Amino acid sequence: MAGTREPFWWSLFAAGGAVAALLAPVQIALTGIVVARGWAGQSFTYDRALALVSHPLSRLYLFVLISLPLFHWAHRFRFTLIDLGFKWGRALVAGVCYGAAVAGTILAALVLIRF
Amino acid sequence: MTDPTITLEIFRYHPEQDETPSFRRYEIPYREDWVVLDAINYIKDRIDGTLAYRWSCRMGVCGSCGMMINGTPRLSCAAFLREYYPNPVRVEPLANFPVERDLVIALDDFMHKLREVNPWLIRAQERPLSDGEYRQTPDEVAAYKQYSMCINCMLCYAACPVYALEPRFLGPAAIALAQRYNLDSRDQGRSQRQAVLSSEDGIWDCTLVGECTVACPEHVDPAGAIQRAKLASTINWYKRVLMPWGGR
Amino acid sequence: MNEISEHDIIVVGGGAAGLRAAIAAVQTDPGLDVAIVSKVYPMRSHTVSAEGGAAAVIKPNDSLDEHIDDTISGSDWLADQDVVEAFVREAPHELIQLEHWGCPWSREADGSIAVRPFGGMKIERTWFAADKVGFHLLHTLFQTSLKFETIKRYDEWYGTKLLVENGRCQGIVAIELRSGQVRALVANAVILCTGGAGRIYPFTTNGAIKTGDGMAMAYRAGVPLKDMEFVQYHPTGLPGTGILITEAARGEGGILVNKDGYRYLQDYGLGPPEPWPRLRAMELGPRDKLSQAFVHETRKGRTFAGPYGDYVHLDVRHLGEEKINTKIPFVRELAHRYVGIDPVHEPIPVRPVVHYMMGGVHTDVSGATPVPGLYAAGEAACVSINGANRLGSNSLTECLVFGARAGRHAAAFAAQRPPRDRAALVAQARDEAQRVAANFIRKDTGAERVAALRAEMTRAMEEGTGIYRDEASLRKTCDVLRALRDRFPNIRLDDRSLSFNTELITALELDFMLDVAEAVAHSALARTESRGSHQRTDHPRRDDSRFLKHTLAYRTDTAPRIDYLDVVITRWPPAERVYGR
Amino acid sequence: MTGPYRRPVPSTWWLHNRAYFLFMLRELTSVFIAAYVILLLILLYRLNAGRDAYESYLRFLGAPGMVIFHVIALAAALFHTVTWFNLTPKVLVVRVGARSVPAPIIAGVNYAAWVVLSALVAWIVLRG
Ligand SMILES: Cc1cc2nc3c(=O)[nH]c(=O)nc-3n(C[C@H](O)[C@H](O)[C@H](O)COP(=O)(O)OP(=O)(O)OC[C@H]3O[C@@H](n4cnc5c(N)ncnc54)[C@H](O)[C@@H]3O)c2cc1C
Ligand code: SF4
Ligand code: F3S
Ligand code: FES
Repeated sequence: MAGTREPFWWSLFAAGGAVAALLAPVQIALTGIVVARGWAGQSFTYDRALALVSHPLSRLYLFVLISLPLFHWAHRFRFTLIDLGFKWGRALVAGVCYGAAVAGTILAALVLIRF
Repeated sequence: MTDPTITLEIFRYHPEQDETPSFRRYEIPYREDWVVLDAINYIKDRIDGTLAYRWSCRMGVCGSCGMMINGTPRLSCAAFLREYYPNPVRVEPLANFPVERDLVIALDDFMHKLREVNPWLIRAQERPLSDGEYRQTPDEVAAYKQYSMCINCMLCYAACPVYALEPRFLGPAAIALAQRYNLDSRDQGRSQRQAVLSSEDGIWDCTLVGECTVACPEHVDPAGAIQRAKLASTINWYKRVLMPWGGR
Repeated sequence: MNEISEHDIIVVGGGAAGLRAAIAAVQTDPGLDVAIVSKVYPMRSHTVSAEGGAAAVIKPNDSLDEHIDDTISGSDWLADQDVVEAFVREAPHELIQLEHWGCPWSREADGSIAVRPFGGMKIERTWFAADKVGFHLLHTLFQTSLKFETIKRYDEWYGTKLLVENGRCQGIVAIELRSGQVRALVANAVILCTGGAGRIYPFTTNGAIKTGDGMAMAYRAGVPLKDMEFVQYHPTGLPGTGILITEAARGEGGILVNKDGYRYLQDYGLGPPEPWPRLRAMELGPRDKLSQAFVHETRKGRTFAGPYGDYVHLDVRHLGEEKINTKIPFVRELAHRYVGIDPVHEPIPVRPVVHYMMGGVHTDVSGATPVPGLYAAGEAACVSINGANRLGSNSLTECLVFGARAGRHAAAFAAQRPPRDRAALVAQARDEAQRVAANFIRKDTGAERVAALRAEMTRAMEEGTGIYRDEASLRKTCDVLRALRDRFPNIRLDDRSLSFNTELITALELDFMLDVAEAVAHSALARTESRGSHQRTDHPRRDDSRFLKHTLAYRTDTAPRIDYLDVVITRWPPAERVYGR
Repeated sequence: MTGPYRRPVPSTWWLHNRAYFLFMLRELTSVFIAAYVILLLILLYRLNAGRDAYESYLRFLGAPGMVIFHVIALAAALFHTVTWFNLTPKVLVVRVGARSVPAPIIAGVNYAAWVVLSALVAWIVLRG
C-alpha cells in the first residue's frame, strides 16, 4: 500500500522544507561564503570548529540540518521528475530519491557520532 | 471614423471532420461593455452558426462557460474584451480536458471524481425532520463556507499541470469539495472520504503549484484545501501508527 | 445504436424541482429506477442563479396563516387556496430537509436558522445562504442526489417530445448532444421540471436555457398552459445585461430613488417612507407594484436615461461595508463586475426586467397533469400558488415542495407498472428523429436565421406583453407571432453535423418558445381586466365577477383556444390588496 | 468520426507560462539546498579527519567556482524561504472564532522567527 506511506514522506518533506527555509540561507552564507572566503577571521579555525561541533547540541543541530533537507529534496525531486515526464517507474523514482536521502542521513549520523 | 473592431482567434475542432484542430479568425465590432461571451454569441448569431460552446447564466455562477482566453483559464462571461483590446483575443477550450468539439470539453472525468469523494452530508444517525435543524453557529459555517462556493467551472483543472500530466489525479475542485464536507460540523463522514483522498492519485499527487487557486473565480482556494487535507491526513496517520491502541 | 432505454420514472430537468422530484421518488420506493434527463449538467440549471432566499415559517413570531395570507394577497387572489395551504404547511419541512442534507444556511448567533425580510411578506421568513441561495440549494441537492445509486442521469440530453400513447404519457424522445443520437426514453411516469421561459423576452434575468421547452412539450401533448399572461418583472435588474440584483438588497434595507434622489414609491400607494425598513411597504412591496411604479416614473420623466433605456437607483450605501459583505456579497460582486461600480460607495443603476413565469403546465395539487403519467413541478408548472404575482422567495420553496409531491405521486403511479406499448413508442421516436433530420439537419433550403427570428419574437413580446398592455398592442403581437410561426419552417442552419450541434438546439428552443409566446399573448389578450402583473391600460380594474378564474390555453393548429377554470377559494375571500400601511 | 481530441502535453510545459516556470524554479531550489548540505557533511567529515584535511577542504571551498556555487545556492535558498513562508498559511489555518488568522500575520511570524534564528546561528558561529 504505497499510498499509506505518503503521510510519512510528506511530513519529512514538510519538516525539511521548514528547516531549510529557516536555516539554509544563514548557513550557506556562513560556511559557503564567509568562512570559505576567510572573512570569518579566527572564529572558524580548526580548533574552534572542532570545539563547536563536538558539543552534543551542535551535533544534534547539524544532524537535523543535514538530514531533513535531504528528505525535502527527495520528495520534491521525485515529483519534479514525474512532472518532467519520467512516467516510467514511479516506484523506482521514489525508491532512488528517498533511498539517497536515507543514505545521506546514515552518513551524517556516522560522521557526527565520531566527534 | 469607422467603428472599432476586434479580432477573435477561435479554436475549432470537429470530431466528424477534423483530425487536428485549427484556429479561425473572426473580426467583429468592438464594444467596451462586452465580455468575451458576448463576442462569441455575436459570432454564433451573425457569422458562423457552427461554433459550439457552452453557456447559460452569463453572470458567473452556472460554471459552464470556462475557456482559455489568451492562455489563461477564465469564465468567458466575466472576461471583458476591454482587457485585451486592441489586441486579438485567442479563445481555446479549457486546457487539460479532451475536446468534444470547438470550445466544448468533456466533463465525464470530473463528474466521476466528484461522485468518488462522497460529496454529501454523512451521518451515523439521521436526525428526524421533526426535531428541526442542526444547530450550527456562524463560526461553524465559516469553517467550511469558502469550500462550498465551488461552481464546478473546471478552471482549476485547466490551470493545474499535475492534472495535465496525470489525468487520474483527483484534482483541486473534487478535493476542495471533500474538505467542504469534512469541515462541516454536521458531518461525520471524514473516514469514508479518507480512502479516496489519500489514495495513490488523491491529495498526495498535488505538488502545490498553486495555480488552481489563482484561476478560481470563486476564491475557493483549492490549493489551501488540499494542503490542509494533507496535514490532517498526516496527523491521523501518526496517530494511527504511534497510538494503534487509541482507536480513532 | 440503442433506440430505446427504459426506466420507471423520467424526470426532465435537473434544477431544484427536478432533483427534488428524483430524490423523493427513490425515497418513496427505493426499488424504482429513476432517470434525470437534462439539457445541461444539473448544477448548471438556472436555479443556480437565484440569490435572495426561500420562504418558510420557522420563527415563533410567525404562523402558517400569515404566510398563506401574504401569498394569497400577493397573488391578487388568483392562487388556489387549498394549494397554498399545502404549500405553506410543507415548506418548513422541505427547508429543514435541505438543512439536513448540508445546505449552508446563514445562522443566528445561537446556531439556529436566520431569516430575512422579503417583498410582500409581513413577517421575516426568508431563509438564506448569504445571497447565493439558489446556488447552494442546487449544489446541495445535486450532490445529495449522487448518493442514490438508483438515480441515473442523462446529462446534456435534450428532450424534444413527450411520448403519449393510449392517452398515457410513457416517456420522452431526447437527443444526446454529444452524439446527436435520438432515443426513446421510456417510463411509466414523466415529471417535467424544465423551468421557466424568460427567454421569450429580450431583457431578462433568465439564463440562456430558460426557453420553456417543457411547457411547450406538454402543450403539444394536449395539456393546457395555465395563467400564462402573468409574467413577473423584477424591479431591480442591471440595465443592459438584465442580471438580477436580488430583492434581498432591499430586504436588508436598500432603497429605490429616482433621478431627484426621491423615494418615488411613496407616490404609488406603497406607504410613507418612514419608518424604514418596514415590512410590506415601500421597497418591500410586491414586485408587480414596484415595476409598475417605475413605468409611471419614466412617463413623468423622473428616471435617468442611459444607453440601455431608463433606470433608477438602488441605494445600499447606508448599510455599510460590513453588512454588504456578509449579507449581500454577490450583489457587490455583480455590480462591480458588470456595471463597474462599488455599491459601498455608489448607488446601483436598476430597471425592471422579465424574471419569472407565474403560469405554466396545468397541474393539480400533487403535480399531476390531465394526461395520466405526466407530472410537472417547479417554474415549468402552474399548481397555482403564485396566481397573478409571485412573492419573492416562494418559488425556490415551491420547487422543493411540489418537486417532492410530484416525485412521490409519480412513484406511486409508476409502481403499478402499467403496460407499455414498446413498439409504438419506438415508432414515435423514429418519426421524431425523422422530423428533426428533415426539418433541420438534412435541410439545405431556407433563408431564415435562428437568431434573427428569435430577435423579432422577443421584440414583439416586449412591445405587446410588457408591464402594461392593451388590446391593440396585444393583437399586433399575436399577429407577429403567427407570422413568425409561418416563417419558421423556412429556417436554415449553418451546422448540419451530429456532435454537439448547438445551433440545432437553439432552433428547437425557438420552435418551443414560439408556442409559449403565443400562449402568453393570447391569454393576455383574452383577459380584459387588470390583476397583479397583468395590467391592461384599456381595462384598468380587477374584475372578479368575470375573471376570478385561471386561464387555460390549449394548442390548436391556429391560434390557441382559451378556456377558464374557477379559482379555489376557501377561507380568504377576495379583497383589496393593501400595502404600505 | 475521430472522437474527442486530446491535446498533447509537451515536456517543456513549464517553460510556456511564467507561473509554471517560477514553480519549477521553486522545486529546483531543493537541489541546491541538498547539494549544500552534502558539502557541509563533507566539511564535517574532513573536520573529523584532522587539521590538514580540514584546511585543504576550506581552500577547496574558497575557490571561485565553489563560491559562485554558494552564491547561487544562497539565492535559491532565499527564494525557497520566501515561497515557503508565503505558502505556510495555506497549510496551517489557525482559527480564532469566526475568522482565520490572516495569512500575512502567519507569514509575518515566520519571517520574524527566521530573522531571530539566523542572527542566533551567526552569532554562535562567529562570536569566537
Ligand atoms: C436570477 C434569478 C434569481 C432568482 N431568485 C430567486 C429567489 O431568491 N428566491 C426564489 O424563491 N426564487 C428565485 N428565482 C426563481 C427561481 O430560481 C426559479 O423559479 C427556480 O429556480 C426554477 O427552478 P426549476 O427547477 O423549476 O428550473 P431550472 O432550475 O430552470 O431548471 C430547469 C431544468 O430543466 C432542464 N431542461 C429544460 N429544458 C429541457 C429539455 N428540453 N430537455 C432536457 N432538459 C431540459 C434544464 O437543463 C434544467 O436542468 C430566481 C430566478 C432568477 C432567474
Ligand atoms: S474550485 Fe474554483 S476553479 Fe475549481 S471548479 Fe471550483 S469554482 Fe471552479
Ligand atoms: S494547481 Fe495543481 S498541483 Fe496542487 S496546488 Fe493546485 S492542485
Ligand atoms: S455563463 Fe454561467 S458562468 Fe459564465
